[in-house]
Amino acid sequence: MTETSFAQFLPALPEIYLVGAICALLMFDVFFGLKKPTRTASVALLLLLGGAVATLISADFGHRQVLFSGMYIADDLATLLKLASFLFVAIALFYSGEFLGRRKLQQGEYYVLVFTALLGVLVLTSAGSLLMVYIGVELLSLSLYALVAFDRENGVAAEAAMKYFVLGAIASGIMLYGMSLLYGLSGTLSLAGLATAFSGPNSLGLILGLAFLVVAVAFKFGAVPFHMWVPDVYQGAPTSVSLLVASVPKIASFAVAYRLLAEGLGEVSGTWTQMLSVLAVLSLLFGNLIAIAQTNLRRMLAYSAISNVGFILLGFVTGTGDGYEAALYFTLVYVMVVLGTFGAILLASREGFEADEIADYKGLSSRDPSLAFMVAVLMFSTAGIPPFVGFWAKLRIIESLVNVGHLWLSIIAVVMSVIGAFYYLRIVWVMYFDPPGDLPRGQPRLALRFVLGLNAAAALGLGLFPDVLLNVCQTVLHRG
Amino acid sequence: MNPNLLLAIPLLPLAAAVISGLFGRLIGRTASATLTIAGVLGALVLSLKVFQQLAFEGVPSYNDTVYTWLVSDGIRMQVGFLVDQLTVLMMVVVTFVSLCVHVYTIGYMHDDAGYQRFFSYISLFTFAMLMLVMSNNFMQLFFGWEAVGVVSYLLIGFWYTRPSATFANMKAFLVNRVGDFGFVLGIAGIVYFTGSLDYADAFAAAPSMATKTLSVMPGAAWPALTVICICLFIGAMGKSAQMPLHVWLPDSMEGPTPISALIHAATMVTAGIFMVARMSPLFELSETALSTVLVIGATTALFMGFLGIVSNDIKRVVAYSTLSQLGYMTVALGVSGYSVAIFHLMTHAFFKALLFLAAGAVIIAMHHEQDMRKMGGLRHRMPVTYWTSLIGALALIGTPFFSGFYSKDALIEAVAESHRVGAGYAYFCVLGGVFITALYTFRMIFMTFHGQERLDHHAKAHFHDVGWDMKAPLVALAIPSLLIGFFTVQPVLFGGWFGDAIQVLEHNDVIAHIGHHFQGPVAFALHGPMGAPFWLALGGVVTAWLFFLKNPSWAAAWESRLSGLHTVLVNKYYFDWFNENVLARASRGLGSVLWKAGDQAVIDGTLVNGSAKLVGWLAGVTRRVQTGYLYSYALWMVVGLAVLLAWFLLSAH
Amino acid sequence: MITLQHMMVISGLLFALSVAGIFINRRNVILLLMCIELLLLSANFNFVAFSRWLGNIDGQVFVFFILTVAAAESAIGLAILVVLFRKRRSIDVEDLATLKG
Amino acid sequence: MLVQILFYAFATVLMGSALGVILSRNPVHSALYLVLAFFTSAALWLLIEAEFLAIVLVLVYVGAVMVLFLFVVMMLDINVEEVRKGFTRHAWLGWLTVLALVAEIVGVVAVKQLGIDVTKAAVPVAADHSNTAELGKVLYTTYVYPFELAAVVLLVAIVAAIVLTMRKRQGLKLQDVGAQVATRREDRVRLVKMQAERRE
Amino acid sequence: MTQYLLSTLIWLPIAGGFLTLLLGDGSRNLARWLSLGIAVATFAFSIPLYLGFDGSTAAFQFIERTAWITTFNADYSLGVDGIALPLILLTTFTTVLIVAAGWDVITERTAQYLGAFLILEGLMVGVFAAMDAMLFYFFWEAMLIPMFLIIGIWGGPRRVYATIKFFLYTFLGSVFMLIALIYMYLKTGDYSIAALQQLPLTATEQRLIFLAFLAAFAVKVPMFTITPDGSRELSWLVIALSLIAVVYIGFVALVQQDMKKLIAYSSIAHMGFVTLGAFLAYDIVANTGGVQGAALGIDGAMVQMISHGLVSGAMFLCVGVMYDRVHSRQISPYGGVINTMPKFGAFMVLFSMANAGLPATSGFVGEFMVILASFKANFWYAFAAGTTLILGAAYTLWLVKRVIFGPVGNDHVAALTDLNRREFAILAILAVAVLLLGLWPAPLLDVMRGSTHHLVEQMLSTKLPTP
Repeated sequence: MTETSFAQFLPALPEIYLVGAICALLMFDVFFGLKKPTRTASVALLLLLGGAVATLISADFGHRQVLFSGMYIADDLATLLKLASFLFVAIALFYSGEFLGRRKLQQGEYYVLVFTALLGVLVLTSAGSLLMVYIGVELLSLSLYALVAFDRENGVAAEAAMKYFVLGAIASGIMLYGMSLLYGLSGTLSLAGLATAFSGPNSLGLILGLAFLVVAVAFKFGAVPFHMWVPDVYQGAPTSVSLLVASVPKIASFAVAYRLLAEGLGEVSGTWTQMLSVLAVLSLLFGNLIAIAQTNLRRMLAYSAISNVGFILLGFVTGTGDGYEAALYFTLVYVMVVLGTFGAILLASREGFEADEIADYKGLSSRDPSLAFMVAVLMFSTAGIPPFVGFWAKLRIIESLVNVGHLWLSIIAVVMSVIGAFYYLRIVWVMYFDPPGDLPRGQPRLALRFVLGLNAAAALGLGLFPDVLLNVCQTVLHRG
Repeated sequence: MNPNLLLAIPLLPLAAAVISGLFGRLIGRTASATLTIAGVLGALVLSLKVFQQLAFEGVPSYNDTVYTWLVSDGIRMQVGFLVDQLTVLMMVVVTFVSLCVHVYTIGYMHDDAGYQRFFSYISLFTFAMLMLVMSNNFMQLFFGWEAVGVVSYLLIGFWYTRPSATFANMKAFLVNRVGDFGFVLGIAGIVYFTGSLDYADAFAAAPSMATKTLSVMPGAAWPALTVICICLFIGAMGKSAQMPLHVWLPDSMEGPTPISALIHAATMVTAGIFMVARMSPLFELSETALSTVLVIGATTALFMGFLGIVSNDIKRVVAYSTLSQLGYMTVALGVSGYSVAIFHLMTHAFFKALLFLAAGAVIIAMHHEQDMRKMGGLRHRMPVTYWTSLIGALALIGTPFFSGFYSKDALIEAVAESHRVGAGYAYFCVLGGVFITALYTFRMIFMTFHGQERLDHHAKAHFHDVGWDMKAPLVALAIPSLLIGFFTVQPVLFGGWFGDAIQVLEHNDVIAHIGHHFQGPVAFALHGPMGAPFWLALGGVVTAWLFFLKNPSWAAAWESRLSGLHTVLVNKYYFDWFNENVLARASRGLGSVLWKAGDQAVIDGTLVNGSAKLVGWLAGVTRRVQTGYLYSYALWMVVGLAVLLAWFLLSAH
Repeated sequence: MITLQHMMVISGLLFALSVAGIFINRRNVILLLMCIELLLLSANFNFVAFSRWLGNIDGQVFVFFILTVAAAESAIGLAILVVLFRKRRSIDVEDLATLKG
Repeated sequence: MLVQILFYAFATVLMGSALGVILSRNPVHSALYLVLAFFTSAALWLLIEAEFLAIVLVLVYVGAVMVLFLFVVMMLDINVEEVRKGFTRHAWLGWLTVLALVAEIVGVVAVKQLGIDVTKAAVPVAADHSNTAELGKVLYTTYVYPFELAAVVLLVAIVAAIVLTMRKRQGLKLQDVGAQVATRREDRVRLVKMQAERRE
Repeated sequence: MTQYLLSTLIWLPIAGGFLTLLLGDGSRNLARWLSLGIAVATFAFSIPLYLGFDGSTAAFQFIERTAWITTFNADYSLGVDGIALPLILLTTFTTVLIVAAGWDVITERTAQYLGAFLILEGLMVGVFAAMDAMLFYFFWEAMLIPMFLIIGIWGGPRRVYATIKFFLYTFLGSVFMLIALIYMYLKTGDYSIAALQQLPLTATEQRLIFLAFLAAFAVKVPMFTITPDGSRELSWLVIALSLIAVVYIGFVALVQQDMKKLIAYSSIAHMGFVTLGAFLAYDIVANTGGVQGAALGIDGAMVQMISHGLVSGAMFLCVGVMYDRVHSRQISPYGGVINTMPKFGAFMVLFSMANAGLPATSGFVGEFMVILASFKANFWYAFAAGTTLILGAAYTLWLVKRVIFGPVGNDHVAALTDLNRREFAILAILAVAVLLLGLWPAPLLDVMRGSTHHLVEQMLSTKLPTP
């Protein structure tokens, strides 16, 4: 046994910090939070910002470090994803504060579970072994199951949680089965080991294992036909939880896909890219189609998420660094925009008015012009219309597809995104073209409005100057 | 020749028109009238000056650009003047008749609220017509061509509250547009072969074009020049109201009478004749085109005359007469008798304007009554009008020594001389036309001015003769109607006046042929009674006297006896019926069908809405896959897994 | 001699039976939770078998973790089930379908 | 030979009990079948010399998890009669899928193209080899990081289970430990100063 | 100043538009004056563009270039040639009129309306000025947003339906163009249009890219010179579509009962001339192997496009003037409008004549040139195109007859008031523009000459690898 010093674990600081933060938050809640839950909320936000700082402190830009016998990888990608996760979770919690207070959900445990979910995300971003992937996924999923069911007075939420749980557990089982096969074939759990284990033509066992793993990854993303949980959870969970489920886990899914498929199984990408292409096309097709028929905004956003996942998967389908970069860019952009969208729902909602039916947005432009404007910006961005950032995200994916000769996939993608534009437009249409009726007027909530404004402004700013984020993604994945 | 002077000729009326049009209300009625008359008078004086220069001072003809409109692809589109003998003749005629009409208008439109507007329009028209005749290129020709069309549109619809007027002006414009359609194709053809819009280039290239072909249809190569000339002539048919594009002219009588005189008798309708004469270097090289011109002209000349016999509207009778006379001119063009066509155009301009203005005077005197059956015996009440009308009528029917005699007789002789395909038919038509012309003309004179007064109480009570402001133009026009033929037949027709302006191939030159027998105007007139036309005309007059003055009951009897024929004539050979009920209705029907079937059903319904509906339907169906039941969710997952496995395991081999 | 084949067939059958249990049952949610345990068991079988046949302890460690996590998972699953039952008075799978479409 | 007989015996019972789990109409029976399945699995693992996990399986699963299951089943007071009713309408599709899945997994194993040799016996172990010790060694060295995280997973389970199921019932008398600990003497005991009484 | 002239023309109205949006309807008059000021200022800034332009060369002028997206090698590069310049001028000019036309007509959400139009103006200038394909597409797609809102909020009946249709089908069309652009980018590594024009492409590639561009109905006809061989080969398709647009739409317009629809259809027919003229050029080049007549078609198309902007705009405004008073766009409630609105009637007749392609109005110039050019390609092209003389006159004049002329139709018409000063001014400006372009088109043609010439040469070139 060599001497161990704390400095040796510095690259793992974000996780270590977060575990400490979880304990601290639990304690703080017990001693100071029970009477005034808003305090816990504020402390949680501070802790998240501290986490971002910790990530920056621990980061060693441009270098890849491996810890804990290869189980932990610290590289630029991990740093970026961790920073983004801290930031996005902080924004998500900020958006949900008022909502949670109103629904009497602002308990310390809520924040603890959010933190453990975040810990799962962090673990995944740095996962260097199949085991870490599994534990990360479970940390994240278990926390989310509990969060979805968190509002005990809400039977629909419990139903959503139950479905999520059962399906998630099946997916876990499938994933484990696949992992066991890979382990059996390679004799190693480490992703780095896997990367060197396979060569030559794929054995049937490998195909078997890959298929199981791809299904598991697809489930985490919510790709068709493993998407069934997505709409139910988005619709059933408390809005603040839907916000959470819709946003940061996408980063985790990207991390899983990248670490597991791109890094670990990059040598056999020929097989899993084909599998993913099928799932991507199905996701684009069904996601966009079914979204059209929705009347519930959250459910619509769920199907929209499914279709967007199709785009992310298309990035992976290329099997090239260029495509992964595109997928990373798309994921970050998508999460940012979707945060804003749910934030807008939270801003529009109030006591007895959930604002999650599309009809609740009728005439919003006259009831609350600034909110309507922000929602319109976010919708156009998601639809992929310039000058908003969503356009570049889609463009980047299509470019990477065309680059490897997948012309048909790119055509399917763009045609489906045109169909998809319809339901985003419908939101704008409802807000701008329909009369407001006697729906309530907007409430000030200036802080929330301000942050939401920043969120929308980011969608525009990054659209006008896409180079900023594009370069970050490029640097992180060491291309060019 | 001074280009500025030439430029002033069209611009004076234009300036007057613009001022009285835009600021008419500001400067008042008198000022507007004075201004426009001054403008036209100026144009007339300057035209006469140019005439003098050309005719007596031996100044060479002018052909140059004054303004480059645009240059594209090496093609210059410009405003330029070609002033030669042909042009200057037209300029003088146009400005003179226009001046008479302007003066006449003072009285005629005295009570009308649109007084200034009217002056503006007719001045504008003068400008457009001058641009047309003075042009040295097709662009400007087309510009003038369309401009006279649009002013005519405005003038026919001058009384815009009358539904009949607004219908007539639309009809006039559309029918003219049909002609323009051919015309523009012809111009495009010229540009195709010469790469230029200038007359000079086109004429220079004519012999080479005559040898080229256009593959209009696969396998069929048509002589290029014939196609071009026929296209151009279609334009002329529209403007000069040749069958079957004549339908607009009778209806255009909805406009105020001065306009009928100016536009629909003396100037605009002659644009087609002028154009073909101007294009003589092209037409000369295409026998087919000329034969087409000949046949269409002959048909118009005869059959439009018939219609004059059954019409009871004084203006319409004159209008049909115009149609018929335009047919004569076209016939002349068709036999390569361009100069005689122009000559007839000139004489006709005077006496037809006279007849129209006289008719207008009668109408005003009768308080806007145009039905001849309610007139009669007016010669005592308005003697000046009667006598001038009589001069016009005699000129029209070709009474020796009257202007019409010289042009018409020369024309008929030219037809007789021609050996072109269709010339025989044409000769028959023009001879028949002489009788018919005399018949309807004197029917009109007799019904209007002779016999018993058939005025009702109201008309009688309010009847008043027109003032000298209207009589003076009548007199002014009567003089040339009487004399111009006598004095000009020699120089214009046989004296080589036109020089290079009109080019005729030697073997086609029928005029030169007649010219050999020409021994001066007196001899020519005295020779008149020797020929068939004189007796036919006389017969026409006598018949008219018998049927419409002496025994009006005969007319009624014949009318019932030939009721079938009469019905056809009254319905104007059913051209209008055909146009309105077949062409227009078919177009609208086609439009409806295309709109409903094409736009609404196929494009909107099937392609646009259909695809949207399909997507909506698919969305509705596919969402049912999400049943809400946990076991089906799980099943789908496992099915997905199993299918994926099966696919890849099987394809691994 | 017990071969790897033997163990893998067992795990494969267990896997299939457990997923079958999930979607042929339309009544009882708790049964689904039990099937999930079976599903995990099948994966465990694979890990243990591979670990032994490869002579590599990692697979058994993995199983150890699976067992831990699975325990936690059942706890949460049952907790959700309790919440659901309190709200709905039923754990019928068929009653669990207000969210759909 | 004995090993083989034992293997087939346990394997048969395992399959039977698995079938019992999914087909049994009474959840309590299902749970008990599941217990049996775990027991036989443990036995099979013992046969291939994975002793520690076999024990853990029994201890953790049978001892803890399955008891939890039984608790919940009984606590929820499910109407067993109602639960009895059969399968889903599209069960045939389910069975078909399962058959396909079996064919695929077992097929790959059967055609021996898994990618590794499946016909060999397990790696033999030395007589003094301790499966438990071996596991213990790596668990606290190589696997310390996941081990710590596993603790967090359990924390999540605790927090989640408590927050989801704990209800404050009306009228329930609860011990407030915090309040108890924070109690000072002054709160409980009131020292009363009294005038001493004279005893006569 | 001239260095950033194009950027000013793009961003000034966009910034102004956002400012107007921010003002909101609270201070409606301020918003009006502000937007008018911005529009006038933008127009004023576009004048030096014209004055400083050298029409004799095909080179792009007023070039600005900054690196924009290094990942895509896309630049923020702007410049105008003789084809973009007139379109930019048209845009800045008409925006002033549009702002003025909406002055007291748009009473609901005035600020949003004006803001949307200003933003649209900036984006359109961007579309015309972009020299980088990605930048072009960026502006091109972004235009959809203000257009969507404008149609959806202030459009006619069934506007929502219309605007969604409009948006989705335009979007669908343009994404194919996007893929084509990406495809070519990946071969050149550069999004600059000039670079794309140098790219060698096989016949199949050219065909597909041509069709992709076609789907977008790219306003930038010069973009088609990227695929000269494919364009020559497939130009018949566009020509056929254009001629169908001219003839078919002519008939359809004839039976419209809604004035706005009628004008919209006539507008399609006129745009048919634009595409006809532009693609004739390819046909001529392909058939004759020479350039004689090709430039004529392109020039004609350009003039027609400008004229169409003015004339159709004026016609729509005229309908708007009547709509504001009677609140109907149907033809039937009108009749004899000229009795009560003589000034308006005069304008309407003038614009109708321009719409029917009367000489001396702008409507004539382009039509005439295109017909002349089409004869070069094929007699029947000219024949079909020429029918517009009849059909165009028929539907336009029939409209005028039913709406403007005749006796006073009903009480509504009797109660009409003539143009107010603002309306008069707008229509008068348009009338002057229409007449000016009709009588003096040379300046426009002079500006374009160099670029047209260059364009035709591009059409002549081939990109096929020599066998």
